[in-house]
Amino acid sequence: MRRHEDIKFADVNNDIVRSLVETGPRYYVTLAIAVLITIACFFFPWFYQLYYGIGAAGMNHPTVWGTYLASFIFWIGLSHSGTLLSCVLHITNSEWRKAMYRSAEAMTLFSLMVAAMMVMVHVGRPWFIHWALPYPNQMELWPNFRSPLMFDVMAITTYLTGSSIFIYMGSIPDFAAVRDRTTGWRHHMYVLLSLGWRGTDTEWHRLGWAYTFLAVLIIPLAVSVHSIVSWDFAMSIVPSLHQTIFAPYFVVGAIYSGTAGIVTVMFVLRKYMNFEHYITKVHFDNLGKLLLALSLIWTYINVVEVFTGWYSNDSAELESLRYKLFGFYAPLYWEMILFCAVAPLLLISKRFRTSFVPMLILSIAINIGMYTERFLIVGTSLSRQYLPDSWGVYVPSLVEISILVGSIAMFCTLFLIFVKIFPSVSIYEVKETLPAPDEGKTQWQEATH
Amino acid sequence: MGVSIVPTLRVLKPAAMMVAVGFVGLLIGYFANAAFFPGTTPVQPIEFSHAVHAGDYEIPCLYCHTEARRSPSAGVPSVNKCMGCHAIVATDSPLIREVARYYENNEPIPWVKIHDLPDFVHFPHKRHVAAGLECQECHGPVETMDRVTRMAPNEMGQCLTCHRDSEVEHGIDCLTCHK
Amino acid sequence: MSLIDDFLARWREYRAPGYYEEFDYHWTMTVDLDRCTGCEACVTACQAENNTPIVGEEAIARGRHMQWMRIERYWEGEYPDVKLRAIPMFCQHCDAAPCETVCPVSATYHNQDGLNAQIYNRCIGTRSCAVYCPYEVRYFNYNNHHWDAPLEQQLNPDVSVREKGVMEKCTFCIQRIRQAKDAAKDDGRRRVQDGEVQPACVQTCPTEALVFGDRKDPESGVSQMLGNERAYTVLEELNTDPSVVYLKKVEADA
Amino acid sequence: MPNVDRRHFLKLVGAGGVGAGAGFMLSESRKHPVEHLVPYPVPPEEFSPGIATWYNSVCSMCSAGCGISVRTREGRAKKIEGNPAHPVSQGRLCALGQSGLQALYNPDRIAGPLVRAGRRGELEFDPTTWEESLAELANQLELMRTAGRGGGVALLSGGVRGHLASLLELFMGWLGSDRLLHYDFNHPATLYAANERFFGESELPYYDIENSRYVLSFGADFIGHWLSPVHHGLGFGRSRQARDGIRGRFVQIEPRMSLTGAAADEWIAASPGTEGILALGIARRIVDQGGYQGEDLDAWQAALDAYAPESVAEQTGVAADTVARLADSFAETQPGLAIGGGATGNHSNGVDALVAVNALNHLVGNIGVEGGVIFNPPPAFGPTASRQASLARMLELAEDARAGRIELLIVSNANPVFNLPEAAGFAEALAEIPQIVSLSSFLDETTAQADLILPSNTYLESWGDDTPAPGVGFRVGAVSQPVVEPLYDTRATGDIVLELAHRMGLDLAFPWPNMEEYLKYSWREVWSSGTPDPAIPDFDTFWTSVVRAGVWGDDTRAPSGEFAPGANVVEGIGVAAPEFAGAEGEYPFALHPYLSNALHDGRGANLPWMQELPDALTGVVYGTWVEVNPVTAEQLGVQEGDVVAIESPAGSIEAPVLVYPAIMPGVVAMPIGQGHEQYGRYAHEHGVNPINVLAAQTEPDTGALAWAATRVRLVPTGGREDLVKVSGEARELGREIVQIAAVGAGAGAGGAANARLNSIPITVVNT
Repeated sequence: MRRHEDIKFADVNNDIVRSLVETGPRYYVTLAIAVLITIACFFFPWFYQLYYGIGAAGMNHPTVWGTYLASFIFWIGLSHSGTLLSCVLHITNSEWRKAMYRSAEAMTLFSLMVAAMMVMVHVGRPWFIHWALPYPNQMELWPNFRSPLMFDVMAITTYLTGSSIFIYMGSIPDFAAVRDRTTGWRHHMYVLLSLGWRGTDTEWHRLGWAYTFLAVLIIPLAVSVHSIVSWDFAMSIVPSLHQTIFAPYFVVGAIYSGTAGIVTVMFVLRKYMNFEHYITKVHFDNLGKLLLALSLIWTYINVVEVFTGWYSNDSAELESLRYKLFGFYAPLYWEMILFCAVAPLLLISKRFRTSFVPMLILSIAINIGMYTERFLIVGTSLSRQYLPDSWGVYVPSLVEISILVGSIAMFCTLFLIFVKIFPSVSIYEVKETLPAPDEGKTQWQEATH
Repeated sequence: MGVSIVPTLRVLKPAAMMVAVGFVGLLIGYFANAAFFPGTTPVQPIEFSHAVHAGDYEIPCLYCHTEARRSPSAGVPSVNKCMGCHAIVATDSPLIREVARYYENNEPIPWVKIHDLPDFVHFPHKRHVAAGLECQECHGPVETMDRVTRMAPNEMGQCLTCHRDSEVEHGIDCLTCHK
Repeated sequence: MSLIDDFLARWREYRAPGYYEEFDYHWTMTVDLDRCTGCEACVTACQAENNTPIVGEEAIARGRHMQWMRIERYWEGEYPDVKLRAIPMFCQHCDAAPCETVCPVSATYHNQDGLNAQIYNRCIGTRSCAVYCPYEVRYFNYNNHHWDAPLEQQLNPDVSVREKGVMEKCTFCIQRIRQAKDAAKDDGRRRVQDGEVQPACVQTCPTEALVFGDRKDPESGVSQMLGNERAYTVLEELNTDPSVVYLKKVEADA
Repeated sequence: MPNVDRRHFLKLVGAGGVGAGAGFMLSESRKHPVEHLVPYPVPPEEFSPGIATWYNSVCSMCSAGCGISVRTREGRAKKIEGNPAHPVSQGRLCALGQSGLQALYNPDRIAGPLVRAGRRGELEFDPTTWEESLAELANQLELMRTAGRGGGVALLSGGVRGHLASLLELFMGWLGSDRLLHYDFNHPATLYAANERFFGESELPYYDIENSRYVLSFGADFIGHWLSPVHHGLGFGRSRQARDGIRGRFVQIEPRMSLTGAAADEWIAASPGTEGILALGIARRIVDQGGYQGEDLDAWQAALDAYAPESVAEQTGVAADTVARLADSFAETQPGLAIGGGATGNHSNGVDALVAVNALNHLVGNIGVEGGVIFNPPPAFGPTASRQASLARMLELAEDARAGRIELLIVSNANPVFNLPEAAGFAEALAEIPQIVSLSSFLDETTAQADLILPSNTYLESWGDDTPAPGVGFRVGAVSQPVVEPLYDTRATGDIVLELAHRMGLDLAFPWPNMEEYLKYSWREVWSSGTPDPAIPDFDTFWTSVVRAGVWGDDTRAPSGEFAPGANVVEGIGVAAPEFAGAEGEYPFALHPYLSNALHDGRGANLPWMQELPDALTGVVYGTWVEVNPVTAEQLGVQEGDVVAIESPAGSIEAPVLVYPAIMPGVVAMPIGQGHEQYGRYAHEHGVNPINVLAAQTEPDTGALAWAATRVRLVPTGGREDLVKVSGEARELGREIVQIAAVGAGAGAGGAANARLNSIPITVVNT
């Protein structure tokens, strides 16, 4: 097996173009399974729900929000680390970012798309969803700009646009590189995608400038997106949701689950796209450190939340807290604490951080825990509000669970298509980390040894 | 091979043309349907001519559609009302004989509704008649039509425009019209 | 320039509390808890008037009852010193309604009559208003509802039958208010007089616990009730400024 | 285009075609479906599409006789409200009354005459015609009548009053049968008997709750389903908060807190069946304290001698000082009112207990005064004698049936198979009757046994009249008119009876073509009995105005003056210890059945609104449950939703437990109303019928079913059945949702406001 420093520039091009062009039956089988699951578990139940009404899901009075919204926050959260992390690392010149950022950004994009689908699934009459967009009309009817949901529409649209431009712009040189090595329809496609990139100094200069500019722009945007998502909840007066800590809570949670998501994706890419020598222990080590830090912040905020409820001495807040800790959903709460606060403490060990399979298991566990967190935000608080006579219990229906599974499959489908169109490891930026043909060792090597 | 986009465009041209032609077809189909099968001029069970009654003979609208003055719904005249005149007038006409047949059988005439508002709209004819609106402002020049056709879409924009222009009190409050 | 001025003017208007500097009417209901027995005549009156669906046993078991008006029951104490306290709960038509701010399409808003309006055919069903409502009085149509023939012949033609995916709630019987205004105009009056309009629940309440009217009319029955020292609003600490005012239950020191 | 080849051209044509087709369909999908405007060929008078018409009528959902106004639009009934002019309802109406619309528009109504095809009870019926079935039935009746076997005809109806009752009486009289029975589970037979004995009045008195300052209720759920709940509700509200500085105080004495108990200021649990003893304990205290100064004081002292505080406390489980406190405050607060009913009246000592309650009113001078008991004048019209059937009378009927003395049974809107205990053996007795004819609108349990079903109209499609019982202290008559055309091929009960009479050749005795004419004929008498009014010159004007108003009568209560019970009445006062079916050792719990708030005695079970109306005290819908005290539940080791068998000497049923905080530990309560085997899609297969485990125990004086006198034991079955509830947690947790004020705070301020709001303008239009 080659070591990272042995890779030649030509190898990079070859490896990555190979990942696009050479497609084995294993890929097709995987893609077919993903597509089938998407159709069977996402679209069929959804169409049934469109026909029957939201009643196909388990929501009720008073828990009118359910897993669809939890999934929405989850996917938005998962979207966070990609572009945000990529931007932060780009600005701070972290070399280790370069092999992984492309797929991380793709993750952002696709989880945002899936999140947008979850909105469609969530609303009662998705065929009128365009009413939430501000467009001029004869009636002078506008959406309600005071609504946090409206902020959401704006923030997510902006974030999706920003992220799409960011990933696309970063890929242009790679498209050009691939364009020059492919034939047939692929060539034509990359001709269009590469926008006539020639690799002149001016082009590189402008790309670098624009790329950094966008990176700076996207960081506050990303932070704002999840802050705004949190406002959907925090701006309500539901006990245990109406809290000032919600914005940072959501942002940290988002980055946390997103980073864990990156670990999962890295593992899969490394294993199945043969990128072993691009995605190395270094990445896992660094991501592991990041995860540990995030898990500690996340735990801290959770503790703060408990104390906020406890110190409020308010019947409604206290009951919400009691219900979350010891009520019907308590097993889920403690599962979340185990997966997201206790288990990540293993990351203190470097040996753990640099072992691939344990990292994969942990990253998946964290995301299960984080999904649970989102579910609990919706489930525990809405079922225990101000009027005890209106308390209720919400249990997701089969349709909801199926759509959750289907949404994961949809994400996988999108990702599988992505890896065959986009060079999933940045060709030009990886080259920057390699020893130039005639020069000595790079920064990268210094950092790793 | 190269940077040039021209070969690619050449490849794409047939597909692009198909999309373009398909889209043009869509527009033609959409508007052709609206133009040739508008559904705004349905055939009525009896070829009643408003042009004759309201136009030539200048019978006021509210003579037959009396309810418009006092009820939310304008109502269509009962067969009884038709026979009020046609027991004497034009009794030989084949159309009138048909009306008379309905009357003798004590059957209602199943008129086809032309101006149909959705069920969630509250539109009181009474208020609009009381405000001095001419029927024609919404229904078009019915007195010139042999077979009545819907001239305006009777959609929300039309209501709002009028309510704004004529400064109806709270005229653009949703609850004024939506029930 | 005028465009910007116009925009700013509208913005200020928009930001004003309750959107309105001054209400035209300010419909208000008072509920005297010392009179209320919890007999639920109001619940059926509301259901009959407003085409509220019959949802079936299974739906209720799943927590999907739809009656706009419900009686909440709270037990106090233990046997034998036990008391039941009942309180009718329905849309409070808050002047600072949390539900109104959250609807992304403004399907729910405050109108000039102090009503918390719900426009069914504008609703896209995000259900966020129900989350934001602390009184839990918004009911969602989880599916289309069916009336076994000929039960549908009873449906009130003045009220829409709501379709799946739409939120609904108490309207203070807007159709009756509309009708009263219409009758007033027929009489050449601009304003509805006190007592001319009563929502179905108020109309039927056997103990006359409910009073409805215009708070802006100082002579109205409801204004007199508001002056009662027992008047309070539920969940006052949330500052929602409800238009439904309860009169405290009187309990003797038995 | 030079470079378009044939192949490509075809592709383009294809694309264009698909696009055009899609566009066409898109446009098509946006079109409105065709709707029709169908005017009346000849419109009815005063009809205007889009404008509601109100018709006044009388509610028949229970026996209170509230006046109603029905809103109709385009010939369909839309809403029932109380008739503001009617002194009983005064514009108000209860939940059950309002859902009368769902009886009218019930999908399970019988749409036309049916004749039995299969075996009895197999529900196989063939449609038949009115002509045929009436001819046959009339023929049969005429044969029986002429052969002198008319006595073999029995007519069993629900609670009917007014001229329909007179007509039935007349008809049965002509047949020569005295087997005309009205059976109503909720009929207060013991109250009638107690009033007859104590007051010498055959009519129920008017209980003036509105003007009372202290209401002491023994088991009477007067806001629930006792006598006239809507009117009592009005009284309750006005007594509470309509008088400046005066707030009526309500004390409820019953083993299980009812709706009235929940609304009362004080709820006192007395052991089941001992309420009368408690009343006498209170009476004794009043007499001892010198609260009674009548001439017959000695007689009273003698009669009450046995009810010393300690022994009363021991028997009733109510502390002696509570008895004293109740007595003192009842005597002090004038005017006050003691009323008794419900389980108190339907026990083995029911009549005695209610007499004891009446005695309380007498002792403190509350009879014939405002705010007390006011006697009613006799009804303006109606049958000559009460035909209300007690359990004993029904058992007699069953015995007659078994002995073959009944050849033909006509059942009209009564459901004894459901409403009598299984132990009464009525269902088996029905099998012995050769022919059963049902005039019911619905296929209930009794109608299911019928050989011929002649479905009657609902009350909203029929002519009728009514005299409310209890009245309101003055004469009231009300006319009920059809508000819609009959929906199906059904006929009004009165019209069926008249038609039968005509076909039997009794035209001379029954000269009226239909019920409407019969009413008009009868009301002439009512008209001539009144004081002449120059504004009403002739009968037609009178009739039109009565039909429009829906009600006729006086409007002031005449003071009834002094009252003194006879010496033998005072002597006879005394309440024995209650007797239960079932020994206490074997059956530790007294079963307390009660009428469900929504379903009444089961008649409301086919109305979906009523099925979905949460129980007023528990929030449960669609089911039967058994209420137990929390302590009892703990002892039995059961929780809410655990299914237990309720076993009595007469039978056993299973129902889930509901832990109810306001019930005595030795008592279990169950709502009546569910457990239908027939009666349509909404009624059947929900819950169980607790009437089935009642022993056929009667109150000895009246023979009424003592439905509160059965003991049961609870045996956990280990099963679970989650109750369908709309309520979550039933504790406030200190959130101050229902806030409490001290007595005296803000009293009375709303009275004027409400008085003004009472009169809404209603257009009353004649048909």
